Amino acid sequence: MLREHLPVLVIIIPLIAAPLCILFRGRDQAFGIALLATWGSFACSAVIAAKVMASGTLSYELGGWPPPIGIELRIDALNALILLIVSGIGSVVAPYARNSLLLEYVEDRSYMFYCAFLLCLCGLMGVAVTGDAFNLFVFLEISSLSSYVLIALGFDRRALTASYQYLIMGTIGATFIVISIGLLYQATGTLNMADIAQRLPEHGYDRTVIAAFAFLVIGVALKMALFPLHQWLPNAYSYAPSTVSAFLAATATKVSVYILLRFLFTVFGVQFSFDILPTAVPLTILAILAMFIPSIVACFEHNVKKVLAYSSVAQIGYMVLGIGFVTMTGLTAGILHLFNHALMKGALFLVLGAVFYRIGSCNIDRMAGLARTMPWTMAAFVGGGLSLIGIPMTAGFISKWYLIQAAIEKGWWHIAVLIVASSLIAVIYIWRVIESAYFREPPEDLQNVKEAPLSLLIPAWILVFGNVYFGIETSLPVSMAELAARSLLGAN
Amino acid sequence: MHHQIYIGLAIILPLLGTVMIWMSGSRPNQREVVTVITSGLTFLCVLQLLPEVLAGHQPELHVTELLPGLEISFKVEPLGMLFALIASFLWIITSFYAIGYMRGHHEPNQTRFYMCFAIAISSALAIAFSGNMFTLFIAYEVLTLSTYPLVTHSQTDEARRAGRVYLGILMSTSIGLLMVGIIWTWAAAGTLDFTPGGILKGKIDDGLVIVLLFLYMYGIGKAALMPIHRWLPAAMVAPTPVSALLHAVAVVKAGVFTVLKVIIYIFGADFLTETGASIWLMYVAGATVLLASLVALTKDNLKARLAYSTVSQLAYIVLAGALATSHSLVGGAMHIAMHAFGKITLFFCAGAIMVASHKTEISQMRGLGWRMPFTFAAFLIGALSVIGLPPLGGSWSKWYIALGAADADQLVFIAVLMISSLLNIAYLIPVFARGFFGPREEEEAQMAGSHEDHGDHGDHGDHAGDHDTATHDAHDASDAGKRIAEAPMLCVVPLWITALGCVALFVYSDWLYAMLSPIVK
Amino acid sequence: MREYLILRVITKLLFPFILLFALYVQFHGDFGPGGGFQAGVIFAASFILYSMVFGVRSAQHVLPVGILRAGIAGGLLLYALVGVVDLLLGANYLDYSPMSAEAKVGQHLGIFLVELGVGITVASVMMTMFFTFATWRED
Amino acid sequence: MVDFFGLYNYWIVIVLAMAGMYIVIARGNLIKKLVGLNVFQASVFVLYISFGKVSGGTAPILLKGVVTYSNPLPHVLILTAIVVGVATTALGLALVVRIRREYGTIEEDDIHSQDGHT
Repeated sequence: MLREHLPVLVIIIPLIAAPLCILFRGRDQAFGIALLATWGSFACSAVIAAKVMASGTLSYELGGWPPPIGIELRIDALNALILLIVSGIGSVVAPYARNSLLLEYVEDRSYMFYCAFLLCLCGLMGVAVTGDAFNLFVFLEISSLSSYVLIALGFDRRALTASYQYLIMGTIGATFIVISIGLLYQATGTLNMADIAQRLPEHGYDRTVIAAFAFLVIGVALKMALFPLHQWLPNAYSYAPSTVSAFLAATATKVSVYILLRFLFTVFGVQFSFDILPTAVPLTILAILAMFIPSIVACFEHNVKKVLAYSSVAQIGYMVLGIGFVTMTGLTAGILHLFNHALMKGALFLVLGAVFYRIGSCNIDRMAGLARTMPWTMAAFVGGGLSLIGIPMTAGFISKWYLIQAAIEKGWWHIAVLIVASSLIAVIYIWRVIESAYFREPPEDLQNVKEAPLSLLIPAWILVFGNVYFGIETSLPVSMAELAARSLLGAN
Repeated sequence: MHHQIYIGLAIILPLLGTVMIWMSGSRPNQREVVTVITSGLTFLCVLQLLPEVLAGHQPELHVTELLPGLEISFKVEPLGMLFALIASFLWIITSFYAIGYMRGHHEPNQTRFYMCFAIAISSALAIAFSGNMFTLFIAYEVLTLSTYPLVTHSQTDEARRAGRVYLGILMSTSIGLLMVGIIWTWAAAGTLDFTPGGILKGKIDDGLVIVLLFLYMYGIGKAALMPIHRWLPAAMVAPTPVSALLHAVAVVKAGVFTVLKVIIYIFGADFLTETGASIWLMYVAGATVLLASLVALTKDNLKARLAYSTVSQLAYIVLAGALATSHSLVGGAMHIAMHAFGKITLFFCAGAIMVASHKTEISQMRGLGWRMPFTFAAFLIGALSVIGLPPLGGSWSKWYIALGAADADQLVFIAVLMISSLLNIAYLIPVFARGFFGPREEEEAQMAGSHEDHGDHGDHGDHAGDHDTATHDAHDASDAGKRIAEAPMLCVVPLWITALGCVALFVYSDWLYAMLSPIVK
Repeated sequence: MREYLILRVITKLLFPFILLFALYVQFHGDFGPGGGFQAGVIFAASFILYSMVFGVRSAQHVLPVGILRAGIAGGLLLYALVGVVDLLLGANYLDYSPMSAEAKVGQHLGIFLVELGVGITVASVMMTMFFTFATWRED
Repeated sequence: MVDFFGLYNYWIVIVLAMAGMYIVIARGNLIKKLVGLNVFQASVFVLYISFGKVSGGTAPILLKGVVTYSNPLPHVLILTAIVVGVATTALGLALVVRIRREYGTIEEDDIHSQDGHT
């Protein structure tokens, strides 16, 4: 009976669980609720994905009001994939959080952490399911606000300034998005995204629409940390607790990329976005800069978390590059990388959480010789790192393969070479860590570090396993990404 | 059907061995027994495939399909069979040698050493058997990664620096050039399967063939074409068994093996000669042959000299591939085998000398031959084989490559081959000569004892730092007197086996030729 | 502020009326201007005014942190659960029609409950925010 | 000219938005930044309400004899946006309070110089 309500269930499960965490304040109760909620919404997402793949787009009328009057939840292959990513990472991170230092740090208020976590999850999932432009903004802000809170939980006082900076930048981005949605509403008189898409060509592409487009792209670029609007991200991810970094790095920017995809391709339409306006050129240039400059910065960082944070900015570049090709293969590559990057960055940040748990630092010099004392942890790091570099048989390879293929299809040789060159930079910054952990002597005081507890290792290894599994058995993400790309390109 | 099992077993057995080695990490004897047994079983598996290949069959094994048209599959053809036989056979020998060497040298982290060694062999076999370029590429990367811990084995700063060069060059060329080439090939031809006659003919502009060939040849960094050869001398910081098996056989041969595979099965020899795209490669390879030999002359460190010799010998095979005539290709393939046996012997000798007398510089080896006659005799055999003198294996492969050059009307390369043989003599024979014909140890001890005398020892002068060690060793030597002080049996026996292998390869080369000839049909 | 007699008296006088107005805005929201957001803020304003004049401590006597926290969660939960009830009744999420025999009455009931939830949450959040900032100690 | 001033509310929006952005960028004081952010958001509220207005329409409440109503939807939307804005401001202020406790200052330059030295 509940099957047809699945689109709404994925968001109301965390939405209901969040206040429940506050009502049942015990640490264990809150943990149990969060666990059930994340796993529940993951199960829903899986069923939704199966349904979408089998029978096409799902539509759900909230409150029984048909669109465009009511809010419509609309799930196609792209949405389903984003749902899978967000809820999947959430399900892995929720049990991880229980034993991480984070909860010891917030002590008896751990239920607050779970509440913010669930709200963030709810917001991100909401963005992914809604078919209404303004509703999308509201969900985006729910997730952003709760992520500011989560980041500010970091142990370092710099987490506070990082969170503040993120708040300012994120709010400006969100406000730009609202302006854009307002202008679109002014132009078309509707907020339903499918409806806007239908009415825009009739309305004509006047200055209002162009302004809306500009505001939207800038706003989303801020939210997804597209170079050079990425300044908030490195600090935010490196000073946030590892649990939070893992969750946000794997999901938050992905959802923003989804918004970009949805608006560029579905709402504004391929013709307007890429034929009438020359969007692809600046996007491609920024993407390439993003692939290089943050990567190079990452090579000189000593805090491994910061290395990964800069690497995240670089990886956003890959996704945007895929989008900038505006071809079937390019979009597939971008969407695939969305999925694969969530897996690898999630895994790496979880590993760093385990490292921090034992040695209280993520400094590359403090991690020297760690492979001897924490072999499983560092093996997981190697697994995630190889995927990040794009070694064959890992998920990262598949997305790079598609990306390069897309470049070659377009005949952009230089870009194919650049993609490869930038993954070589990834080799450098990942290898610095591996070399330190495997081929150096540990510092005096860290000779007798114990292996991280299983409760931290298992979630990290699940994601590492995911990296390998989806590097070999690629049919699920590839077919979903292809379906999504086709519907994005065919929607105009 | 059961041949597929042997393909899988040959690749998986070393990996299982890795796990077993890891589990028996705290019991050295058990660990080494496991290594030896695994290597033996692996060789048997490879051997099981030989009759099939000789009968003209090509057993295949399909594992999984990553993306449509992009699968992991294995196919045994003569070239791969040869490479697999060499790698797995020499692994047995090297295992014994490594036990003697590592124990004699009291190396730390031996478990990691044996584990990585087994993984490296597994990936070398996977390279040998790979049925398409994609599978080969994966195995190629695994080989790079698994040998890195072996290069940095000593964990000193120097080793780490060398490891960085090693990994940097191999990874950046393979990801930066080879992968682009592979993807391009895939985009153009729609397949990556190794197909006799090539897959690119008619699929790609003639003018672009040069670019693609460039991507492949410099993408395969393991072939050590100049100027990307730097990793090979850098890798010499590794323990000698590693240099012997991996950096004279498995890794570098994987490189040139890939070169041959690409030329024969991706481009197609005819296609290359038609378009003339490989002419630049001939000149680059020829230049590498000569330049590397010249550099080898200047090296006083024995392993460094051998490394540059390897660079030069690898370029022979690349040259053979670039000539792309049927004689040269068979000659190139044979050279894989010939050089493998010759060079591993030389490295074994270098290691034996190091274990027995702690000497690494050629200038210190004066008169050492009297103390280690077996080692030095084997060294001579290996050296002559590398130089290419009958009755040793190396002569045949050079002969065929020269024939190939004649076929292709590129007579200048016959000259290159001859000059390089002379250079080989110039840098290899003095090592042997110094061992026997230099002054005896007592004299050396006296000479070393008086410091001012070092200047006239020729190439000794530029190693100022060696004076003290030389003095020290010389005193040890005078204590030991004239007695024979060979390396452990486990070191000496393997190097004689490989030295005899050089002779055997001369005698049985017609068999080798018969096995390899299908690749050019 | 103990000495400002006029403020104290006026505050006491105004207090019930503000509350009443808040309730009016709350429950008349489905006919005229108003609704949970506005009502919640007005409701909270009355307590904020009270605590500004009489001190946060005395305001917190009436509304301790625990109650406010329960209010935040409870309001949201009320809102969400109304939707779940609709689901269980076989309609779409937040489709109130089946909540009563007659669709129109059902719609009324649903919006009433949802707005109540919103009002409780907003009021609690506003007061919590004020109390938190007002009682923040530098330490 | 009439067109120019006839759209005065949009000019107000632009001025507010620019002023707000300028404050956010130019001021180093964390509280002032938040104030700037609020001004910036306020401009959006005005924008929404502006285009909700239908000329000649009254407030969107059902009354006998009135045909033209202003569009109520932007009002509802902007109410939500205001709530989001309030939440953002509250969170921002809470962060500032904690930053002051940790650093003893709310000036951006001082905070940077402190982090630079620690």
